Amino acid sequence: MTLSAEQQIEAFRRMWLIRYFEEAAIRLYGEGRYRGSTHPYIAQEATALGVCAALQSTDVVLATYRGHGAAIAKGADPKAMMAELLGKATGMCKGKGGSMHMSQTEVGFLGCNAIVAGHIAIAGGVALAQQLDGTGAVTACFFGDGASCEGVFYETLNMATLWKLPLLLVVENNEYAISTHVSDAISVPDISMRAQGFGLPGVTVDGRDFDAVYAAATQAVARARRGDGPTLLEAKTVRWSRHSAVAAGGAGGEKADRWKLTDPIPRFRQELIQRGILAEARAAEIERDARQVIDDAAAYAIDSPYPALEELHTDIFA
Amino acid sequence: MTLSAEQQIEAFRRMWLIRYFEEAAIRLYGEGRYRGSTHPYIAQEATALGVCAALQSTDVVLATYRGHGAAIAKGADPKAMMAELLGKATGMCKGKGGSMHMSQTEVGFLGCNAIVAGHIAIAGGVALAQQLDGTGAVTACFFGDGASCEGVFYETLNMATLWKLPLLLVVENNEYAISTHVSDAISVPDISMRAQGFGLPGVTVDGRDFDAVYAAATQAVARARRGDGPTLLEAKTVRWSRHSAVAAGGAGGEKADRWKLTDPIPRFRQELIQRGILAEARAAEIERDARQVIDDAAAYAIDSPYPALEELHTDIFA
Amino acid sequence: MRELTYAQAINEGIREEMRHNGKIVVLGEDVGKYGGVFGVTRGLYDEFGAARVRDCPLNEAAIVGCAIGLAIAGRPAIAELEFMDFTTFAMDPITNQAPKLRFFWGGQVSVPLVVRTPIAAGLGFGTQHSQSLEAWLVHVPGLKVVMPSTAYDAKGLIKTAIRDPNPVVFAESISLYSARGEIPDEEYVIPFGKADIKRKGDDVTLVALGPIMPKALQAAEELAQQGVDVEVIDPRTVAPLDIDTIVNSVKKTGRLVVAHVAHKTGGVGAEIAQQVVERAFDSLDGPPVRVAAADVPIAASQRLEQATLPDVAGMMKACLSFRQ
Amino acid sequence: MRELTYAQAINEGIREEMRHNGKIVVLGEDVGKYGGVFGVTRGLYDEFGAARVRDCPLNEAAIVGCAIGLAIAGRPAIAELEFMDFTTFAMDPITNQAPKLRFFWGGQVSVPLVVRTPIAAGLGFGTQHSQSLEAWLVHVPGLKVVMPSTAYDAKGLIKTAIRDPNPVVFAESISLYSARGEIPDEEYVIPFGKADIKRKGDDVTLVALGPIMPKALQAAEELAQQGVDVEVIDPRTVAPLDIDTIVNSVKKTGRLVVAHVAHKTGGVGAEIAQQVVERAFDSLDGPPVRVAAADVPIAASQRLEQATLPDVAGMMKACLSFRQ
Ligand SMILES: Cc1ncc(C[n+]2csc(CCOP(=O)(O)OP(=O)(O)O)c2C)c(N)n1
Ligand SMILES: Cc1ncc(C[n+]2csc(CCOP(=O)(O)OP(=O)(O)O)c2C)c(N)n1
Ligand SMILES: [Mg+2]
Ligand SMILES: [Mg+2]
Repeated sequence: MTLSAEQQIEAFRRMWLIRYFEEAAIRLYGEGRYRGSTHPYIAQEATALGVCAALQSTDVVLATYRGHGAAIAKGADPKAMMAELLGKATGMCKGKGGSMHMSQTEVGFLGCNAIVAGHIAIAGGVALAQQLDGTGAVTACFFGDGASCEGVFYETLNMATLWKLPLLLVVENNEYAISTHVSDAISVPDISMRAQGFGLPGVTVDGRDFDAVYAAATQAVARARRGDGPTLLEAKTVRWSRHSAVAAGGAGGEKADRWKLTDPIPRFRQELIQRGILAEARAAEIERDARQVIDDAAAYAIDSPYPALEELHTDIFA
Repeated sequence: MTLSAEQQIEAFRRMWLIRYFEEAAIRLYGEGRYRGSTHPYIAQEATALGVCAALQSTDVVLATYRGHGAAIAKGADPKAMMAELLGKATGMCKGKGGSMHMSQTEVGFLGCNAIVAGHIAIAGGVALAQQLDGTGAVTACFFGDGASCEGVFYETLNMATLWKLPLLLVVENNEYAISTHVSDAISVPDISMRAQGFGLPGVTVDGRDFDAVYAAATQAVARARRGDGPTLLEAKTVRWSRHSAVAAGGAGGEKADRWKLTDPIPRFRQELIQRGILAEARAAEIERDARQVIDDAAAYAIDSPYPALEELHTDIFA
Repeated sequence: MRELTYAQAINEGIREEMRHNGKIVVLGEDVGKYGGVFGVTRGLYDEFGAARVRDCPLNEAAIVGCAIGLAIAGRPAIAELEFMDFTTFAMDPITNQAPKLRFFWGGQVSVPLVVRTPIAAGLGFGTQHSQSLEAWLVHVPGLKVVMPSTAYDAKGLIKTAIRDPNPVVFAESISLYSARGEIPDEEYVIPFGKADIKRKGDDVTLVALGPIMPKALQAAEELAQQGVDVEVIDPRTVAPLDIDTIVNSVKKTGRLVVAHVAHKTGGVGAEIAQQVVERAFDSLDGPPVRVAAADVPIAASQRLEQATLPDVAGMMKACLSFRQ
Repeated sequence: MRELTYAQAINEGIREEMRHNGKIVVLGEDVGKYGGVFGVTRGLYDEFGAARVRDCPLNEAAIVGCAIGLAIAGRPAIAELEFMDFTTFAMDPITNQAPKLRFFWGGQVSVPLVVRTPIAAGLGFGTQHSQSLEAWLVHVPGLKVVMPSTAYDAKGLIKTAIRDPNPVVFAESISLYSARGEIPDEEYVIPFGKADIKRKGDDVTLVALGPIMPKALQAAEELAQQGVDVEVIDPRTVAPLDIDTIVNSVKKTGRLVVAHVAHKTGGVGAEIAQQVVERAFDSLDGPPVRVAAADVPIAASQRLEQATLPDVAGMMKACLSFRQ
């Protein structure tokens, strides 16, 4: 399966949306427009887009607190996201979730989760429902190298393989869990190797290479739809300078901007131009438009009202 | 390293101690002499003995609620065990622990645990202490096929490998977790395969074959003492008829007595006789003596007093 | 009317709901072919098949997590944990996920989840298999917590739990599994948040939770012979709690005793007592009294276990402590 | 005397104990080179090295389990969980293992374990990063639970926690980490089970736990201007709880308010109130009042979060609710 030119351009556009969304999120945090924290997806854009490009709109995605990228990649609305970030009533979760709990179920984005690995077994359950419903839909679950150390990941790996669930376990290895380097946390060089002990395919790709991610995800999705079960897909990348707006994390000093050397967006841009899919001018226009969408979203979010106090007592019980 | 004749005979003797201990435990339960439950180690004796024969007295063992075998193999006192079973003041834990919580730290038996897999990370910590103390001692942790599904097992596998802990993770695959057959619970044919994803050696042996277990354990112990880290050692066996005195578990019908076909004790007996280590008469005498030790232990336990009510408030805080 | 055991009543309730709603999935350790370690799911596997009655590997966190996934994807899920003590392995899904997802996603999903798990107190299973942990759960907004004490209630409440689009922890009692009760032939449900007055009385209000109910009723009978008329209230659901029924009773009796098998300190008894004190302070003849497990780990040895757990004598003494 | 922040005070306490006792090991996520997500273990790695200050993989269950193993093998262990909400991942080791091992093994081991973990309430981190879960822990016999509210207390109490041969959960407060306090130059420890009267007063007893203390003192100051003299008591350890100091105060004031950032229902407030009611019923002018987080999940949005959490006005109102 190959992507149409249009689809590739849309992926490129969404990469910029993510990048500008995250830059705005950092800026707005600096301005004191919301509290808590935010975990930028900067430098990892190609992974979310590569995976989501392999999915249908009826497929489902779950992600972590570093999940703004997955949300946009799956088609979530940046305005509703930005308002959510600022805790506004117009947010996709009415301001209740904030940065770490974005969700837009109508586009198949079953949300971010602030508990590391807390969503992995849930993703397994969503995939089980898909299997039982027989719709052919699949679930992709994003999580980090750190999350891959939590036991529930292995529990899910075992159950998903045993039950042949239509599940993509996408581990985004950005080398760090806050300050802890993968080499200090994980007993094997590639996280995809974990699959060897569980009897499912484990694949490592360059997470900054859209095409590589897309190709691997397409294979994994096909396998899942065929009923052959899950795939563990490791996307290697380099984390952006900091863990979050609050915590610096370990990639300080010279390492801080290492991600820039392999920034996935210029790389994808170059690819598309070389492929003749995109002209320089159009690329610049897309970038500008994306920035405008995010600027508008930020203005919209800033202008939006805070939730009414009655909202405290809604959405607890159905 | 080979075992002396004396050591092999002692292993043989302890197998009988375990067998008779467990038969007595079942009988005493049937007589209503204690409540709760008991989980017989019958049919698995060669595993505990094979591993413990490879250990020194300064090494440490942790086990599950199905841990009477490991206790006796490590040298715990059957009298104090039997009294513990019956909840008596003379029990090794003063009657507070019962069947699922036996422990005798002075022989390096750091106890049974009633929470499946609850002791695995604890064993990792004991091994870490051994490493830090630099005494060269090692830790062996026994657990079941079912326990190998709990996430904390994988967490420990990763940490132990990463830190090269002097740890033997001995998974006793007796095919069942209560009623659930391994083929319905575990995504790979051998649990030792899990090691492949974690970068430590994984070995499967016939858990009913004392020599095979001993050989594999000896290698693993040597590796651990050398500072090269943990080994995952899978001992395959066939569970005794029932999960426990309370729960039948799945091995009913024709399967119930399948373990008898491969009973490790006659097998080891035959080996020792063939090796010229043991004469028939001596073997029978050892068996008789073991039975006597257990009968005496049962009588002792029955005659022992229950703990005083003041014991409720002791041993909570040091 | 027929007589069923408490275990059979739960079984029948689940079965009826699974017949009504083909989406429902049961999952847990040993719940399928074997029918559950205590037989509560017996026969469901045969009737509904392996897809809907799923034997799981031994991993509580993933079982409950997976059940949440099913639930938010539109499939009501009933997960079993074999002892309440093992909720410790699933506290993230039970407390950080199930009761919060709907809220932090602004109402975009509902979570029709039931976590069934039995309390084992008093059976000699020892320290790690004897805890009644409802106090942890009532402290978590968004969770409902049910503690049925009779076969009749168990059936009506499990059906309500399964139909509830919200997460419910259904705390059964091993000591009650074989207790028999009359079950109507026709279908019925019991609403959450409605206490049941198990025995009417005028002198003392005795609130008893789940497994201790038979002993509470026994204490009340014995006290009746001594001329003390005890009103025994079964909240049935501790979240939501029908505090009105309890307060109304205390306004009549002036005296409150709360009994549970959970440890005293930090138990639900304190919560119920304080809510009553807040609303009926002037009606109280004296301080509410708690009858609960001593604040020590629960030993396996029968003698120690019995001394740790609340008993009939303890409840009687508490009810009499108000008399001058 | 020097001024240190609450975080620095804890750091100094750990450091001093690690110097005294070469066996002590610190472990957790990011506690080593990085010095902890909130900087509490800063510098320990440099002083004591990677063997004793261990960066762990991201797995709370194994971290606490491993710490227990160290402890029973004779090495006092200090494990960190980055937010108190993550105790959910380590509930088996924290509640089923650490506080029970010594008991069910009949005293054969001791468990010198400290689990350090901070409460995040009020910082906008959202539903899964804002819980204060001490109520779960006080319900578990065998656990000690500490909630320091000042730099001085934090240092004295962490040292006691580390020296204690028993498991201790040490609940810090992120909102207090940068609060400064005077710290004596000479070494000191603060015993467990001794409340501290943070402000003397005659009219109302206000018991405040951990992170809410600064607001409680502010409420007391504002009330003083209105002529209401509030006695503010800091239990410092909620298990063991110094109920005597609280009861003595209530005997003087006749009025009790308990304040905590944890949710109201099932919170420690109910336990403290009920213990006071049990012992000082006749001294009370009216029912004890609880000031706590509303029983709803804690939203990220600042406006909602503020409305959920207890504040100065709420404590003032509670203290005034007794006046006719
Ligand atoms: C259960 C749990 N433990 C710890 C944390 C604190 N924490 C938040 S993010 C993080 C690091 C996660 O690293 P990784 O999984 O690699 O994801 P990344 O942040 O790199 O995307 C930690 C430790 C948490 N939120 N949940
Ligand atoms: C955490 C936890 N979950 C469930 C149980 C109930 N349980 C006790 S034994 C057992 C089966 C364990 O099987 P396995 O690990 O294979 O050990 P075996 O009993 O076969 O020795 C189960 C599910 C428990 N004690 N602890
Ligand atoms: Mg990472
Ligand atoms: Mg087994």
